[in-house]
Amino acid sequence: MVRRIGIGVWSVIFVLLALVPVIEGNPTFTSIGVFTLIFMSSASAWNGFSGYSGYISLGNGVFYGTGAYALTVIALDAHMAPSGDIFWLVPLAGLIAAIIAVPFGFIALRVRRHTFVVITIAIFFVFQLLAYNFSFTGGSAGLLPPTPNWVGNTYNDPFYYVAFAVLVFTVLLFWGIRRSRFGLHLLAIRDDEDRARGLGVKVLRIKMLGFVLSAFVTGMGGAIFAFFIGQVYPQYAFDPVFGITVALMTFFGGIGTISGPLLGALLLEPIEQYLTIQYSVGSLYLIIYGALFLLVILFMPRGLVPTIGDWRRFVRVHLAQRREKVLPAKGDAVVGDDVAGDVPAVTTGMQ
Amino acid sequence: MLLGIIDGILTGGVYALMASGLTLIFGVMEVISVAQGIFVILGAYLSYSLEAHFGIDLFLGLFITIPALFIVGIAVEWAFLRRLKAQERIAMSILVTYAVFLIIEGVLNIVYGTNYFALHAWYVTQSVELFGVYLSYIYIFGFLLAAGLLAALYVVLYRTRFGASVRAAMQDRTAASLVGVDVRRVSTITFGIGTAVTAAGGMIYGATNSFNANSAEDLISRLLVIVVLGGLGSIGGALAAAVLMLVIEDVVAVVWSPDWATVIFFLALVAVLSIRPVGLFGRQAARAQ
Amino acid sequence: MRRQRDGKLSRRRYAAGSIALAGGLLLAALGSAGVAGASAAPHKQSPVLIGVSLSLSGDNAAYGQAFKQGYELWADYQNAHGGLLGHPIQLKILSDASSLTQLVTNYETLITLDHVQLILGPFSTLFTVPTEKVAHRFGYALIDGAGGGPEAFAAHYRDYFDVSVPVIGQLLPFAKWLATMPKKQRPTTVAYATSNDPFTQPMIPPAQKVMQKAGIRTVYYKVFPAEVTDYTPIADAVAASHAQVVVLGSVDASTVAAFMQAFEQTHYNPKAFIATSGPDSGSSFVSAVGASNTGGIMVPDQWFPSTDNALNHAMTKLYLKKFGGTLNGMNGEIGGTFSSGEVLAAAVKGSHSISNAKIISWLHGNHTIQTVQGPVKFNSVGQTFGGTYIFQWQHLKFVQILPKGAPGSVKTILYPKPVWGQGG
Amino acid sequence: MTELLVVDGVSKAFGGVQALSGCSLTLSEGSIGGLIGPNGSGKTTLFNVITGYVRADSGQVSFKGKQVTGAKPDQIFGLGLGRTFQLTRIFSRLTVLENMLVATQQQESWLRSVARGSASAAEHERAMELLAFVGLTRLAESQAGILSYGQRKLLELAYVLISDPAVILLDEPAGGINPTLIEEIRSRIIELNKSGTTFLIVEHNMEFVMGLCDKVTVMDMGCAIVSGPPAEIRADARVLDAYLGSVEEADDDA
Repeated sequence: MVRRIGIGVWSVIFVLLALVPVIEGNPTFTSIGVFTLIFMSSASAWNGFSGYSGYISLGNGVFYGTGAYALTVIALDAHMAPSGDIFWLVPLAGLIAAIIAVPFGFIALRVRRHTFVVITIAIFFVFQLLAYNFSFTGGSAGLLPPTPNWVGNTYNDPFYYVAFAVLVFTVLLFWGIRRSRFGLHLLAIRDDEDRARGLGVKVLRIKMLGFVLSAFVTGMGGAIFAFFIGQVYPQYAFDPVFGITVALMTFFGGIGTISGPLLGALLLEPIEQYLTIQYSVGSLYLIIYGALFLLVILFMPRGLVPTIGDWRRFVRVHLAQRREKVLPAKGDAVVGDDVAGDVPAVTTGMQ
Repeated sequence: MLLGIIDGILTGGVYALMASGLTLIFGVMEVISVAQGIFVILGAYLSYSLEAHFGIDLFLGLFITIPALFIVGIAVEWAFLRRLKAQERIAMSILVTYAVFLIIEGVLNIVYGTNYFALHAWYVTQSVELFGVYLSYIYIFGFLLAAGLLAALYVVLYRTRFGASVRAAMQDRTAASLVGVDVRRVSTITFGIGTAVTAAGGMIYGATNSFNANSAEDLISRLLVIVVLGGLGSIGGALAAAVLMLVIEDVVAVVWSPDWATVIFFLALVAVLSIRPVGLFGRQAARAQ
Repeated sequence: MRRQRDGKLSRRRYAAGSIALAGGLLLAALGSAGVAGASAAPHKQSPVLIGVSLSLSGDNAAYGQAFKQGYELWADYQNAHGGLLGHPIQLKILSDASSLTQLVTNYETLITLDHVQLILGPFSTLFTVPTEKVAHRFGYALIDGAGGGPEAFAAHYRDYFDVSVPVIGQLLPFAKWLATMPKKQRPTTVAYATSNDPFTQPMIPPAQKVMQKAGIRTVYYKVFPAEVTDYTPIADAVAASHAQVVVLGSVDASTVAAFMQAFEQTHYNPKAFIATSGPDSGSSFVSAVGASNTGGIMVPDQWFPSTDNALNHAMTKLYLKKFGGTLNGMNGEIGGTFSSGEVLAAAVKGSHSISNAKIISWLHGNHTIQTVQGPVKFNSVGQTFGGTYIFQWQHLKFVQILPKGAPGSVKTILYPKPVWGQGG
Repeated sequence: MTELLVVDGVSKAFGGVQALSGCSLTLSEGSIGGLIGPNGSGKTTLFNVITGYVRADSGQVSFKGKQVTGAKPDQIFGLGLGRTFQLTRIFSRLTVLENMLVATQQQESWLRSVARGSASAAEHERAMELLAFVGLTRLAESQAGILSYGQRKLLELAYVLISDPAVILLDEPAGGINPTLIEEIRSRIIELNKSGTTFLIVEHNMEFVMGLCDKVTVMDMGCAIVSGPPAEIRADARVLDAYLGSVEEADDDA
């Protein structure tokens, strides 16, 4: 029931998103739109690995940057004409990012999850430094991908629709994963990795596959970004803030849920751009953005989507209670009465 | 070469001090405070203000800035961190402290502007010759200060009742609370101490580098790396890792190329972690059973 | 201040388009608190809106703020002198917070929502190329004061103009000065340390070539990454080379300060010390290195606060009135930004139009434009080739020293450089 | 009856503490074995060694005649040796039903797990059957985190059962739960044993062990000191000395 409403709401949102360039073709909106769509898929991809498995990665910028450089280097080396054909490189760039994820994951995924957070940051900086130091990346001068000669008012539209297509692919991919046994295993790893291993789950391979799929999608996002901006530099393609941004968006919307990262990115990217435009003078926007986060974390610690779910449930229970005051609301939760009924609290704390 | 090693050890001591706060906080609270970098910068700015407006010596000023940051730390812990649930604690703590980081960065930008600042005093620019190399007083004083504070921290941890509670909480929060340790209070004070040490670190950092609020971003990534290399929760590890990191970087920078120094260090980190995932001095993860 | 002409409409459309429902109320409540805008005096004529995106926070904030001063200064100056064809200038400055995504959105917002008639260039240099592309798509002339890297001209856009000279030759006056010294005085060794930066590194090789020819041996040459934990070992290695000349490829005052401090600590005092960027950032530099250490430090640039021309005198006078402080506290970027404005004003005046197409074609008309940085004339890709000068801090004054005998150059050059702590 | 599980001279030290020193043990097919001993005698460590969670310093473990010394937990589980934990380990944010399905992938390649749903109809049916068996059907769609301690023990038993293990190692199945539920668990064990499952049970509840097990092994100081039928064990002087004398103390700690 709830699920069906969710799908309905999202169908409407996606149809609206698809129509944005038609309804409001202003380049400002479509440009914010392109970034928003890229972040929606990147946040979903982040959630698809980190949210499902509990391994918080702050190094997804590696894949974004790899995708950005892959598209640019290939387009330049193949002397591609500045046209829409370059969009065909987007999946290829994603693939290269996915390949990069294998050695990355091989090192990072064998450590405990606390350490994983930090090692992803460390590996991220290795990549950024390599981009500075290698010659095929153009070093610190960066590279300029071919720029199509399209007119200003509709220039953004092709980028918008490619980013939209990637988003649709991403949503279907991670929606499918959530329903697959693979997704179940990722979630089991999040709750108790050792136990999952003990039950025959191929833990390392499952994590690796999640990581690689996440990298694939993120790499495609980076490729679109590079082509759209028309330039790749080490410090903007391998942007340390990228990793934390997708994580924040996911937490904001609700980690581990399908809708959470989508909603988080859909709200936060435009809000951030809007705040920057409005309050950038004097860094006020930093303060507002930070405060907004604290509010959400304190009052909706699980993110928007689960909190909305909680409210719905709360309202439903209240309505039910008012209708029939006979049953106590708790009835469903506690079944077998049990002397040590409150022990679980302790065990959760231990894990 | 020798110079690289000495420089590395001296600056490493200061980084160790800043990182020890981070690792202590992690050990006790399972919280990763990405605000540590901005606290360092905040400490540096406070030292600057005291020096510039009241003429208070940088080292004397620590008697004001250390308590000030202790209070800031306690406030942050009390207002935000203690409200986090056990589940997703690490991830949520990163978010909360990142938000704190943004807010403080914004405030500092407004108060001090975006120009680079540096702290000045006679010992910042004068130096002494030892073994044929010049060593600046600030590096020596800074190292001594860091060593002194680390020693004090050690005494507190291993020779006091409070320290025993802290260590108990680091071993196992639940078990500690079962044997009567007030884990909440210990956490608050630990976060205060972990933040307070950044006042000293920030003063030295500000005297040896010029800085603005944005410098915090570079700082935090390095501190995190030190803490992981040393082993999360291990103060000795933080010390060893900080010195190792700075020595490797400095030596590679001198004998080969500064451009690759950081890469070499990060590769060393990756190598260490693939062999020893818990870091140099990290405890093996205690299993639930 | 945002409520001009179509401000209301654009805001509503904005809100609709960005689906920022959750933040909407909060934003609206705070909305009136802080808004960017210009300080144009009331005028009967309708104002000309000029849009700029600057990095007012984040990595590039120190320079973004200087750019803002420069543009505001120019707007005031121009408004006091009749505005543009009688219309007052109204600046619309948005911040990109040092983010490329924001930069693109900002210029699109300025052009398509705020309908600014003209635009001016962003900081930093790395932001020029994406801006060029947006400007090109909408046929806007982009006049910029901080480009100069080869990438900026790679696209061969006819609508891009850089008022500053390309970076590549900027150290040459310095190299030539050393090379032509009498043999007795001429230094024999030089150390180069440069940041891995697209606008700094290219300056080094041409200068090195000239010095090598004159028998000045390279005893140290290292490239260091943009983000360094600790400059001390590099600085110490430079000191250990005992080079008589140090060429530092720095990107900001902070880097220069770190090197200077390490030099001072090791009692190493080169005869000449030049840094590509940093010493020209006025008070920011002085506060970072300490006043008594500034003496003798050199930097290549096109403009400095005491540049001797009438336009500059007028500008600096206005600067002191508007922002206070001292002339030596002026950031070196202000000259470039002010010049961009002057070029724009000249083009508007010359083409009798605020139409971008006419402005662009006028700027390609081989006209020479006088600016605070000196005369400017553009080639087909918008490059200009004026003089580059070397400046030096002398007794807390920032003066032009090279090329010798060039207009504005003072006679005295502090060489060898004063001892640390005694060059105030 | 053949020996299904043979532990031969296993030793394990943690730092300076010798948790196991040359411990040996056998378990016959179709039997219910009991493992008792004072706290710290190495029972749980022995379980961890057998199931691959801890690597032994020396000694050997064989299962169904195959060497499994040093094998990983998933491999051992794949061979048909399941276990539960003293403090239960369930997946608290998955639903009860999803918990059941985690262990259902034994026969397929891991890559296939991407392309298929979380359970086939048959697996789903089997999972529901087992939930019914342990009396948790009503909670199938609830988050496992809300279960009580006793219910968690039942759930853990149930999801181990889904892969039809030949042997199940139970770590204190009766610890910390109420008498009714203990009775429930005992009857499930007996029922499963009748249909061919072998058990090895660590338990402090003497009554539970003596009433249920065919053979009881007593451990002390990391060593199996004696094993035999319950009646024999009760009478053994060494056992009284090593264990029964300290029963009260041990119970207090548990």
